[in-house]
Amino acid sequence: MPWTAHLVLAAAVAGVVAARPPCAVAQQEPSSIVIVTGQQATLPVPTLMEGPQATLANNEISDHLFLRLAAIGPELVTSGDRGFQPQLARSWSRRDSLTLVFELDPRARWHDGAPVTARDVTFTLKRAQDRSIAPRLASVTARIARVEAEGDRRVVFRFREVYSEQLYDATFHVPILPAHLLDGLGPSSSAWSAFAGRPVGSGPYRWVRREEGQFIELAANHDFFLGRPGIERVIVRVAVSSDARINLLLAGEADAMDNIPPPTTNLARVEAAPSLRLVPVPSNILGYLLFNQREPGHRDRPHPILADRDVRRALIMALDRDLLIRAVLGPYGHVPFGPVSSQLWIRHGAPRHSRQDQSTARRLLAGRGWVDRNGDGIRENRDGAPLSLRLLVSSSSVARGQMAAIIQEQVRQVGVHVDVVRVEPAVWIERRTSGDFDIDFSSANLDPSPSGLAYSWSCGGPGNVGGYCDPGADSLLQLATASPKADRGLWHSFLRRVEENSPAAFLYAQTFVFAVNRRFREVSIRPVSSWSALWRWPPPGS
Amino acid sequence: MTAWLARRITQAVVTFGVAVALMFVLMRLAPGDPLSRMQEDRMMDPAEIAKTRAIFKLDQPIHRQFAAFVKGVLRGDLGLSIEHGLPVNTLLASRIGPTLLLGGATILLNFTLGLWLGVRQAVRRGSREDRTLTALSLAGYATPSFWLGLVLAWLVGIKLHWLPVAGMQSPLLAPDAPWLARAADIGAHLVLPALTLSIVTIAGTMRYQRAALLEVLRLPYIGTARAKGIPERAVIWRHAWRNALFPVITLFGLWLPLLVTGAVFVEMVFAWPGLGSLAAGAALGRDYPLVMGTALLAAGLVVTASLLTDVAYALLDPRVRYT
Amino acid sequence: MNPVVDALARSWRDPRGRAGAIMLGAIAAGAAVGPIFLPDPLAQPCVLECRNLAPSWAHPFGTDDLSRDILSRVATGGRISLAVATLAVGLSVTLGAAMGLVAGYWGGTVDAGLMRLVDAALAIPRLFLLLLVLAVWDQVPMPVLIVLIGVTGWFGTGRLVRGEALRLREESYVRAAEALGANRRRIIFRHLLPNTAGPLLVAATLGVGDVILLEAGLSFLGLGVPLPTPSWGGMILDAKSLLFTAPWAGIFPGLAIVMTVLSANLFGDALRDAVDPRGA
Amino acid sequence: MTRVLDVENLRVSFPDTGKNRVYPVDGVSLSLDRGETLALVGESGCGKSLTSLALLRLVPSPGRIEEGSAIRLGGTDVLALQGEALRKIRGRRIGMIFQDPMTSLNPVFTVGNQIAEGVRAHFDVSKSEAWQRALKLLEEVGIPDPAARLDSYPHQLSGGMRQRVMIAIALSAEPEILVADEPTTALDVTVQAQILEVLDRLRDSHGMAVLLITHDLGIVAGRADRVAVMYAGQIVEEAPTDRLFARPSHPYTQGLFASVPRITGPVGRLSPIGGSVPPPGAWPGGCRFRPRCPQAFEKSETMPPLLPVETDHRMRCWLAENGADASD
Repeated sequence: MPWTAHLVLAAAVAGVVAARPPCAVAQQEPSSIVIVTGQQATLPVPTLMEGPQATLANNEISDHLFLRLAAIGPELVTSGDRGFQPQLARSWSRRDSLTLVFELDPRARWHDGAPVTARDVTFTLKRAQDRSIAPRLASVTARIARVEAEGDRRVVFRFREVYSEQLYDATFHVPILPAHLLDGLGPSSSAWSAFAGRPVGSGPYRWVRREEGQFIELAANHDFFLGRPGIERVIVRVAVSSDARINLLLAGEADAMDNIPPPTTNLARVEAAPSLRLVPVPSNILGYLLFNQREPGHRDRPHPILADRDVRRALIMALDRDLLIRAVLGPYGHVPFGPVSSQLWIRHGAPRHSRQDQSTARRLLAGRGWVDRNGDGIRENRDGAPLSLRLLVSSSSVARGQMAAIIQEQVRQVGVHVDVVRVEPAVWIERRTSGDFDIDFSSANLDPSPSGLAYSWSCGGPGNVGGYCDPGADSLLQLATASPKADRGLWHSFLRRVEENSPAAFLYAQTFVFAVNRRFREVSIRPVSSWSALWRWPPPGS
Repeated sequence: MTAWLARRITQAVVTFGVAVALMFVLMRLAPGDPLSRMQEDRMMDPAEIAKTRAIFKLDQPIHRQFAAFVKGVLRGDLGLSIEHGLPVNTLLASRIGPTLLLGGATILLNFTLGLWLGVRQAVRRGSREDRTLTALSLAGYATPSFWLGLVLAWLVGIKLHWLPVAGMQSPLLAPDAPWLARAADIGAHLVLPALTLSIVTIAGTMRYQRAALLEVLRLPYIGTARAKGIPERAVIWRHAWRNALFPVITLFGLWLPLLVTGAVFVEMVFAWPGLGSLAAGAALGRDYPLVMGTALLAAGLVVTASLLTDVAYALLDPRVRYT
Repeated sequence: MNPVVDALARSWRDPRGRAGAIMLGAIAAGAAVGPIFLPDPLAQPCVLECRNLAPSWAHPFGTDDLSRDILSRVATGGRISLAVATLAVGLSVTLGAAMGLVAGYWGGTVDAGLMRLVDAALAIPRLFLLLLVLAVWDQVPMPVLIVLIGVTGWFGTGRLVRGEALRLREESYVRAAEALGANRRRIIFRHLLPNTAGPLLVAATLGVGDVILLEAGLSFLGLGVPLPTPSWGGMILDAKSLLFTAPWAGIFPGLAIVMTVLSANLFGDALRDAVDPRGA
Repeated sequence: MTRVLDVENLRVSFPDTGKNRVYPVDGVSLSLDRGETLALVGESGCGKSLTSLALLRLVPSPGRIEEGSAIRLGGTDVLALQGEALRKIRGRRIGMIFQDPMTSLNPVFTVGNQIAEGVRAHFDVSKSEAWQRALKLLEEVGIPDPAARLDSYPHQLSGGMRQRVMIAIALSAEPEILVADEPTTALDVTVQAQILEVLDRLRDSHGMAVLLITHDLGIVAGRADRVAVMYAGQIVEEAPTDRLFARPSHPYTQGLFASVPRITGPVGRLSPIGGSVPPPGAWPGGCRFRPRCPQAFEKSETMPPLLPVETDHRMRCWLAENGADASD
């Protein structure tokens, strides 16, 4: 029993020394890339990415493995038939305003060698439109009436109505699955687990392995019909904490990282590393303060303070949104006009946002009877009730937390008291959806299509939790959506109408900042599906 | 002894059951919904919400859910994680190894070094060494683990390039690499997280060991041992330390579970694929099946640790009665 | 003389005790009086131009990433952190000692019952317990926060004390006292309590740091001290991303915690010697 | 007669408040011949236990033995020893029995283990041989069924049995001197007699010198060859036992005798000494017994040296100068 102290120390020291690897720094082979990301891809298989699995991480892995009929072009225009690039479909044409015909590329092959056929497309769309399998896909493809194969290489899509985003709906939502491997499996998702564990696609990369909680490894598909990928191995590494991700990047254990999150100090660290290059990429993130126009707890009553448009406007005027962005996002974000992310094609040509104007804000508030009557610096109404509001913030975001502190201080300067209520994400969502807030610090992940705006900004929109309703704006929205061409002017008049009504203070449209090791010379990162062009990158050093 | 052990094990099982039931209720009482995590970034269609609810039986009353859960547990099936879409069994199985590895390494480091230093401090009580060690260990203790982890990762990983900064294995190392190379790789990844956890927890071990040994060193039988002429080292380690081990055994029992679910920050900072961060994520996302799975595992560990503590007492202290 | 006064007086005579007491007193006084003379801890005088400033005469501890003065934040945060920590630790140590002594000394069903309770409570990760509280309170009032931390914090101490009591009740002097017919209260207070003072004081002094850091974790969940009131734990958490650009934003509240823990420990050590009946 | 132990001017100090130090043992000199029994008598707190600990250099920290003290074991200067050499004298040259058998045995080791450990610390013997000796020692100290007792834990034994085990431990390395610090205080009267009987027997059979430390004059008579009385860190009177019992000379010694109930003497009231031994920091200047002494006079305000009363009989009291002792 008397094991001596020295022995113990010796053992501890020996352990530490032995644990040192023969070569500590990752030995990087020339044609591999390690991408570090924050979320684990769990089920990167089209039509299975439903409900909880509809994550960005799943989408990004899926986009390496599976191809669509066509991809959105660099302009990100979702309306009309022009802005798209061929993928599985070599070309497409219209029979009439309700019918689209796709010609499949005869060179397209699955990873197991089988050719991609029209049957694969009809099989996939059938699954996607089945509400019991994929309710999300079914609802976004609801306007597709029929999908039929004409021979092995031709697919015909019939639509229920005439609208501008037919091609977008036919191609964007569902990458194509191999029918010959899946047809016999039945619809239940558990029968799919073998396939999900080793998915077979038609994309530039094929599946190699997954280490649960650590990484996924993909290898180049040498027979890829659009060209052989330059980089042999793609490893997508998971680190939930952004600190760990940045460390991996700085230590050279990862070559690339998506979206370096605010605060700006993170960016500064990466920028200072000589081996790394920052790549700004437009994002679909929109941050805004949503004003509740209904009283919390009593959805049938107007909000005692915020139902007043002038008060909402005054609050927006009180904010210096440019400062907010510079302080928290640095150069990587701008103040949007209306609910428009930096990825949405309708942002081009939109009017400029209004600037901070504290005197107008004060005048507006005073005009509505909000005056500081007791000298405490906070305004009161005629009954002496203070102009005090609760700002609901999710504790999961550092950036929003910081902005909330600045906002609190900025509105205090015009005599408005704001309590920041920081709650954990699950609680935040529950409060938000049940309308239990005065002001909600929302952060939305918008669709690349502006038609999604109806979800939150139309009277009956399922995501309209603030009780904003303007029939005039709704009809403008309908007009813009139905137009067969990409018509920015129509969209802009809708946005102007929204800004006028001020249902929210639109704070920032974020630009993501990716970091890539400089040994990769030619780098192109696509918005919407960041790494989908990775296969075109030349190998490093070439 | 056998009867005592049997009774003690029965108690353990009861405790386990109570804890699990309690957690089930707690989790359901907490506000928030398992679907909220997904809605955070993305607007969900009502049909999609309804379907997901049905899949995970969230639309049923709580007692039904509990019954289904218990039935599943008895069959050894913990259900499907809502967020990960994988069976909870699979998730736990993939995380338990890394967790035990990190926890084991930390406990080993903590207890070997902590006990040894605590004894040194007690023996040299009041010396400059004692004071310095106290100050250092408390400084380590009061340092937030994520802070220390980040500094260590920066210094050792980024500046010096001695050790990897995060993860458990290098993804570039082929899975069919020689056994030794893979072990060395994992070992290298283990050093920083284990060191961080040890530094922030070692003060506890040292302080308890020091206090306990000081208590014992004043007892007359230490005088007897010295007067016998046995070497001082034997006096300390054989006579005093054996008796000063009891509070430390309790501490050990308390830490075992803590190292399983309590290492959240360190696991995050070092991207260690352990249970702590899995459990935290599950609780925050209200991923009920996964929460219950990790809770089951944690409760099992606590109960086992407590059992082992009692057995260790009984084995080490001849005076404890088996009643 | 009153034994408490006596013990305090004796620890004051001990240089360690005096150093600890002076340091604790200085920290507490700084927290109590400091904010009166310091700038507003919430003011953001110039968000872009004077954030993350290194320590200087104008800002002895520098400024944080919203240009707020860190010295005033540390002082103001100290009020909250110290109050929460001392009260919560006091509560949990008292509870732990009481439960541990009762369980360890009575033994039998009382012990079994209490220990099962402790096991069950310890088996539930604290995070889950705290989530429950979210269900009940919207914005947690400070006294509730304190009670909450105290009540969820005694299990470990209880187990520790119970282990000691279990061992001590076999000691001859306790048995002798029992044989002499001393009643249970006397045995517990005269014989068991003083002899568990060592581990108890360790638990208490370490607990202070624990609670301050726990409070940081709670802020992260939206459960901690309501914003924008600064607290040491919350400041450290916020300063995480500034570690390499403006380290002072975390170092100073961190130092405050270390100093508090250290001085509490010094004082605790001296106090332990002072109350030890076997002391010289 | 061979001198086995010589202690000269032993001073042990402890830090007090500030930089001051106190001297609970303050200039003690004593000696011990082979086979001789010396009783060191005094109230608790007078420094007698500390004196015995000092013999083995076991003064607890932060106490220390002051410069100028001397302890010689035969030819060995104990105060010059370090490390291994110091360890070699503990148990081997001087065996020690402590006061409280309840707490002086390690609760987590068996009796056999604790005795054999003492054997193996000093003799190069195998484990089984050490256990054989342990068994023999248990027999010698009169423990019934010693073979079974080897595997007992201390808490399974009675107080008397434990004290016998303590004696066995003290004798395990066959020391030439046995220091017994209040060996019977914690025991009840019938057991006391048995333990003393064991001690006497072993002293005679092993030819050891014994330093018997006690507050109980009753056990000194007929057992010790000489008696030294200690008060407040000093020896105040020293004489052969019969002479001291016949003529206790120092007022303190007289007080001690007066507080012992005697069967032989006239039945009268016990007259205990008023007050108690003051703590080391509070000793008065001059004769330290002065505040409690019924016979104190002016000269008592200076410290008296040990003055001869008669041959081999000395005391630390100015009354000795008068040639007359206080009993007259």
